[in-house]
Amino acid sequence: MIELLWWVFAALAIGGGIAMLMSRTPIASLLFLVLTFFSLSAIYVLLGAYFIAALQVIVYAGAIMVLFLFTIMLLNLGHDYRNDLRGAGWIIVAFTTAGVGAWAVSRAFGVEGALVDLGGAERIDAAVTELNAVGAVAMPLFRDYVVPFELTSILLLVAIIGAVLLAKRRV
Amino acid sequence: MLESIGYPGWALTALIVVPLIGMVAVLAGDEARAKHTALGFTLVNALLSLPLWFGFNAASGGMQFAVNAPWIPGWGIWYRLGVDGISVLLVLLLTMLMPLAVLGSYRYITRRERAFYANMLLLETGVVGAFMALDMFLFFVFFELMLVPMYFIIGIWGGERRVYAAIKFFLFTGVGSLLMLVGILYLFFKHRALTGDASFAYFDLLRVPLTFTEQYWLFGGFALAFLIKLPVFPFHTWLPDAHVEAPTPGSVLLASVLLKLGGYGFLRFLLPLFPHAATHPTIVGILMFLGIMGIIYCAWVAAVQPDAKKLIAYTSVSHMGFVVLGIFALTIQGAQGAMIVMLSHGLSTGAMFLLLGMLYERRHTRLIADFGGLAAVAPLMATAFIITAFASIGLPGTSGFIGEFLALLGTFQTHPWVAIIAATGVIFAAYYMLPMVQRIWFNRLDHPENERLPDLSRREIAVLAPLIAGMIWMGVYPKPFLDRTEQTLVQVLETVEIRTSPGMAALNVLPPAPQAADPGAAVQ
Amino acid sequence: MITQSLWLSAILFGLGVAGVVFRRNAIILFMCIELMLNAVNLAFVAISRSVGIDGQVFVFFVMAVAAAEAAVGLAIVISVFRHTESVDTRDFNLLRW
Amino acid sequence: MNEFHPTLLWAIPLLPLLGCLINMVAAFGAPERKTIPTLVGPSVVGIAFVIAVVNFVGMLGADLHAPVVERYFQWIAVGSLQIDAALQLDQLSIVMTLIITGVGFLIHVFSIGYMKADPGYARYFSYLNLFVFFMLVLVLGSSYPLMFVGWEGVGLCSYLLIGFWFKDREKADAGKKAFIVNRIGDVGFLIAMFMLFSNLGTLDFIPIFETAPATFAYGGAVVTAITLFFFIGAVGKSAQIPLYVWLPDAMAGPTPVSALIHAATMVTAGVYLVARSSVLFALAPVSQITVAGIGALTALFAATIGLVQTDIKKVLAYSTVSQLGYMFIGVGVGAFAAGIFHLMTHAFFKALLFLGSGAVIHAMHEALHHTHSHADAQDMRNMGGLKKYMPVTWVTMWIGTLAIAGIWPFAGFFSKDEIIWMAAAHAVGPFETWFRVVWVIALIAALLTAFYMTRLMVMTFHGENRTGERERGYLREVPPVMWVPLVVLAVLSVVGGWINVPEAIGHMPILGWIPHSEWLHEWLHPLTETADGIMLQNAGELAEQAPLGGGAGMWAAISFALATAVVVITASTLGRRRFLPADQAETPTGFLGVLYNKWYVDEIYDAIVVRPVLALSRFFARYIDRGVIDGLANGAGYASRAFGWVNSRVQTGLVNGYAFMIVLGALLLLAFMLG
Repeated sequence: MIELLWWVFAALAIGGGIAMLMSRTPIASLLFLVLTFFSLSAIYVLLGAYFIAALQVIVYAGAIMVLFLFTIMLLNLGHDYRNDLRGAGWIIVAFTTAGVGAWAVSRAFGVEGALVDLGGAERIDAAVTELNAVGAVAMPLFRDYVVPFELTSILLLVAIIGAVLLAKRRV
Repeated sequence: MLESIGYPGWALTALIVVPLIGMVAVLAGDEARAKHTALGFTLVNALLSLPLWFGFNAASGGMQFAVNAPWIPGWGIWYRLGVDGISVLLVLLLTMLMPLAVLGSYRYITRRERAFYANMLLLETGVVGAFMALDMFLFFVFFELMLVPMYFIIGIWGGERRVYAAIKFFLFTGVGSLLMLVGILYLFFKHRALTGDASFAYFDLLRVPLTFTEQYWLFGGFALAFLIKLPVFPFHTWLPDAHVEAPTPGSVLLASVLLKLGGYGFLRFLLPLFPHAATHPTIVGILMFLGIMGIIYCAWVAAVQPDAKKLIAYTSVSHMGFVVLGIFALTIQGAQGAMIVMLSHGLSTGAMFLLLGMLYERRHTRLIADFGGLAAVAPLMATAFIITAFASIGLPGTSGFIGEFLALLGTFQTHPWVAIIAATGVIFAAYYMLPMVQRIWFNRLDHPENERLPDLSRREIAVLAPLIAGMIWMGVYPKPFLDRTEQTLVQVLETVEIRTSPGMAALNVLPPAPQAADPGAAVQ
Repeated sequence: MITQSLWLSAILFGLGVAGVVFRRNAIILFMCIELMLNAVNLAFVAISRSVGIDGQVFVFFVMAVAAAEAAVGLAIVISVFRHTESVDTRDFNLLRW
Repeated sequence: MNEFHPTLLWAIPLLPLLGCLINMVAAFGAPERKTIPTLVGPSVVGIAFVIAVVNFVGMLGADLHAPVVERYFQWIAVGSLQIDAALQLDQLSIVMTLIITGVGFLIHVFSIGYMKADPGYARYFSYLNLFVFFMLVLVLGSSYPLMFVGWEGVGLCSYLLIGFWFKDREKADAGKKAFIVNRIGDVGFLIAMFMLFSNLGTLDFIPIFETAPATFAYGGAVVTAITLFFFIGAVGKSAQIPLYVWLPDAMAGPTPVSALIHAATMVTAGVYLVARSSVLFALAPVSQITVAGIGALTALFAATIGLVQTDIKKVLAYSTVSQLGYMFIGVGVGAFAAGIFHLMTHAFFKALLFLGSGAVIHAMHEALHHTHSHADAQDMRNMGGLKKYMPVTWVTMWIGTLAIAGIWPFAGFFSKDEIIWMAAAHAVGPFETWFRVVWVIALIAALLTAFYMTRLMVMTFHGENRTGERERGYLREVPPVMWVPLVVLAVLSVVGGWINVPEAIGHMPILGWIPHSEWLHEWLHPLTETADGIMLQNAGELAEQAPLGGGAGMWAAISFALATAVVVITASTLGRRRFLPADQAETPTGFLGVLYNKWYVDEIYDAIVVRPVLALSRFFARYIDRGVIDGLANGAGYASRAFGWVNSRVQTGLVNGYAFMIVLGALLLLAFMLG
């Protein structure tokens, strides 16, 4: 059952991705991307990463995509656009290259001994049952990764200031 | 007396450092006083260099006043300075000319004076350093260092096409020195491979044994740098442009001193480092041919230039042809002649550019056709010009004759036909110089704006008098000059002879270190 | 399922790459970049099934960086749009040659 | 006999140099004041002359065989090349010194009057003194390089003095031409010195002449080349074919300058050079016949041009060229003393003639100046009948004319006749026939000389005056400061030849009134004996008889008779003819036109030398230098720019392109890592 669901959502993610690439209007692209993100969120659930799945929906599909949407609307790009797809040759080249790349990357995973089961799944499931979904991520985050966490907050602060400055008409 | 104040120890360093301090002082001071500050510092440097003339031991051909201090010892790069017969007079020529060049630019330079004089002083540092450096790396640093101020002097204070000229100057000399750098590095690594010592010292690299093939390639790299610098036909075309566009003091220093680095490089590096290549008949033949072409072809080209400064620029190439002949004749007369030609050219062409600059300040034109009959209104200037012109074309009794005579005489010993052809350059010298003299100073005064041309001012007399005195001194009593260079040149020629002798043909051993007659000259 | 997820991650990443190569709309380019980031996230999550919870922590960081990147990137797009009245990369040629 | 020590030898050249410097200061300080130049200019030369006489007397009293060399300092010392600043006093240089300072002094005095009104008075004396200095260095220098100093130095002074009135373009041009043509010769001189040094290792006179006979084979290639190169120098300086063209133009200078530089002293430097190098020339018979041949050709050729010239100074200029040709015949045939003898007498009578013409021009100029006429003051067609107005000049110039025409007992008779005879006598050795031709040409040219000089006198002083009605009233004799030198020179032109009367003439009836005295020969003997010995040994004894038979005395009488006849016939025929003033006269046509235009030599040189060189220079400057060489340099610049442009196309500026590159790069890396 889980296996089947995985396949369904994987197909949806890939289909959404392709549709995003081939859509002519940015709004359509955006919506297809949201579809992909939701599908990924579902896959995260299937993989037992419940907190990440929630974040995926809230941050990506919610916040970031809305930001994109605002931008598109702000710039009034919904209509009157000019075709931005490069020629068919380029599309083929791009897909081929990307395909070769994807194949090569996944070949790397397929190498003998590249993936060793270190019992991660059991430990995660145990942590989730013990600390619930949020706590399982929060525990290492605030214990082992507290410095990067704080740096991330500074990064976000800088990004906010930068975005404001850049988007302002006159500095 | 000199020893009591430790002069030999700090003299050469002072010559390099004083202009640098002067540069800082000029930049820190205010605009109006910049020229006086610069003059002061160049005068101090001239005074500091005077003991080099009196204290120089003419009987020794080795390095004197030598200085050794580690700089980047890990790579064998030391701060090694010293002067010998090849460099001492060129250093003196520069230090003596600097105050005159600065004084000569008092009225010419009216914009951004601080920057200008700072560049001039930096240029002095670079050239003095290049003449005195005994470390190949140090030499290269100074060799390149002087390009920068010269580039700015031409590019900022030059004439209409100054940017073109400045870039052309920079690129030509840059290309040459690039190959030289490759050559220096090759020598360095070969030396390190053979001895295990990292050293850029001139006297160490001098002992690197080279196969014939290596010599030819390295000779080519070094020679190109100096042929361009000198310049020799057909690498000369940067010179007329640079001279025409450069401001007077720039032209003076360019012609008088910078070009001499070419001749200096031949004597200091090409002959001792690559004796086989430098004596190979084909290579010598090519160089001689280029020298002759420079002498005759450039004299012809000079003769039809409408621009007086360009004309003089071409005559520089013509004069430098004699330097090439003299040096590659490999006779002592030839080498001495080449030295005197360089010194004499420094004086006469320097004076010539100063005079043309004075004309330009008065009339704001360099075209010969805009003058005529000026001798009637400016007799002193005319006299100075004519004396300079005749010194330039080698009239006996002036410095030019001694140089050309010796260079040709020396060439005749080994290459009679070359000397015979080159001697016709004497005719063509008159052919380019006299018409210009006539069209500027003689004939009817037919441009009304020339009628009120002022004669030389006291400052201008002060600039020209030492130069003219120098030309006549060197022509009437050249012995002090010849004496100071003789021993070193004899040693250079002996080195070439020894190293090309059949006994030295087996090149797999380090030849003995050249004898340094002066104990201070011993390297480390 | 880990291996399949890695496969999926590679495919999604490839799609992102392809989009960056052949789309010229700056905003869509950004979306493709987001897609590539998500592909990586997926890989992290998949590997966390084998290694442990740290993979998920990394995903958290990636999301934060992606948010910052999207904010700054879109701000740049807006300011460029002001100059060129376009989000087409063909019109961003001020520094060309 | 007592030991000889030179007295104040260094002062002889240095005094004029001092005068030059004083006059130069005066010229800049107070150009309008004339006192200092008037006092200093002539007197320094005069004092130098006195010192020279003192030394001469000392030499007469001493049994001087070897030259005396005074060394002052090392001039050029490089390796084995050792050249000292040293003066050499010997029989030849003292004769030259006496001529230079003596004649020079008279000309300086004459100049006081001639240049009186010129604004460049002080400058003029400064140049003139400088010239005397260099000329003295030329003759007194003890080595070839030192001689070369004087050699080029006098060229410089000649340049400055020809172009003295530099505002006039033609005059400045003439000066330039003189210098450049001279430099062609100087190259020969230089090369000869190089060859000498290469072969003998020294450039000092004494060692050269000592070692040369042993080092060089008689008629060898090396010595022939050396002497021929020296002769090129002499040809330039002494205005022989083919380099004579500058001398007629040099008449643009002030007339006393023409007298001093372009007649009496500088132009004879070439003769001095050959005489000084007598040992070398004696070793090279090919060079000897070349010298004599060129001399003979020049003597004839210049005389033909002189026949029809109308400018008084031009006639004298061509006459000078022609007479220099005689001197070269003399030194060329090996009669070095005869060459020097003619050099000396020529200095007297040609200086006299030039100064006389200067007096005439001066008077004409004054007269024309008064009436603001623009007629040519130098054109003989505007003269005529001047003897009435300028008696002293007239008499003295006739003396000069008779001297140059070779009339007994004037100086020129003895010197010229000796040269002609020597050409005949030397018709021995390998070039016997050629020497005979030289002899014949010399005879013909002598007759032409008599003709054109008589024509000059007739046109200038005799017949009707053609100056113009109003101008005539202002014609008068020049002041004493100008005619006194003329008289002195006239006396010298008479007696100057008597110091060297050959035996053949000295014993003849009538002509023998002047006693036989071969003083100059004997005086110069120490210098010429080596050369004489070489020639005697290799070429054989001198001939006793002329090629057509007859001895020296007979041919002297014949040439005297012929010359006299030419003078008399010319004077009487031309005296009756009426000349037209210059503005009414027609220019000659036909062959006379060719002569009048100087055989078109200047035009030919212009077409085959000057213009091609200029055109080639322009071609080089415009096309080769700017085009090819600079084009290559600029081309390299353009090429690198083009290369850069091509490469810049890769930088599309499209983000996608860069992204694609990144992807490709990443793939390559991946491929590399996966192996």
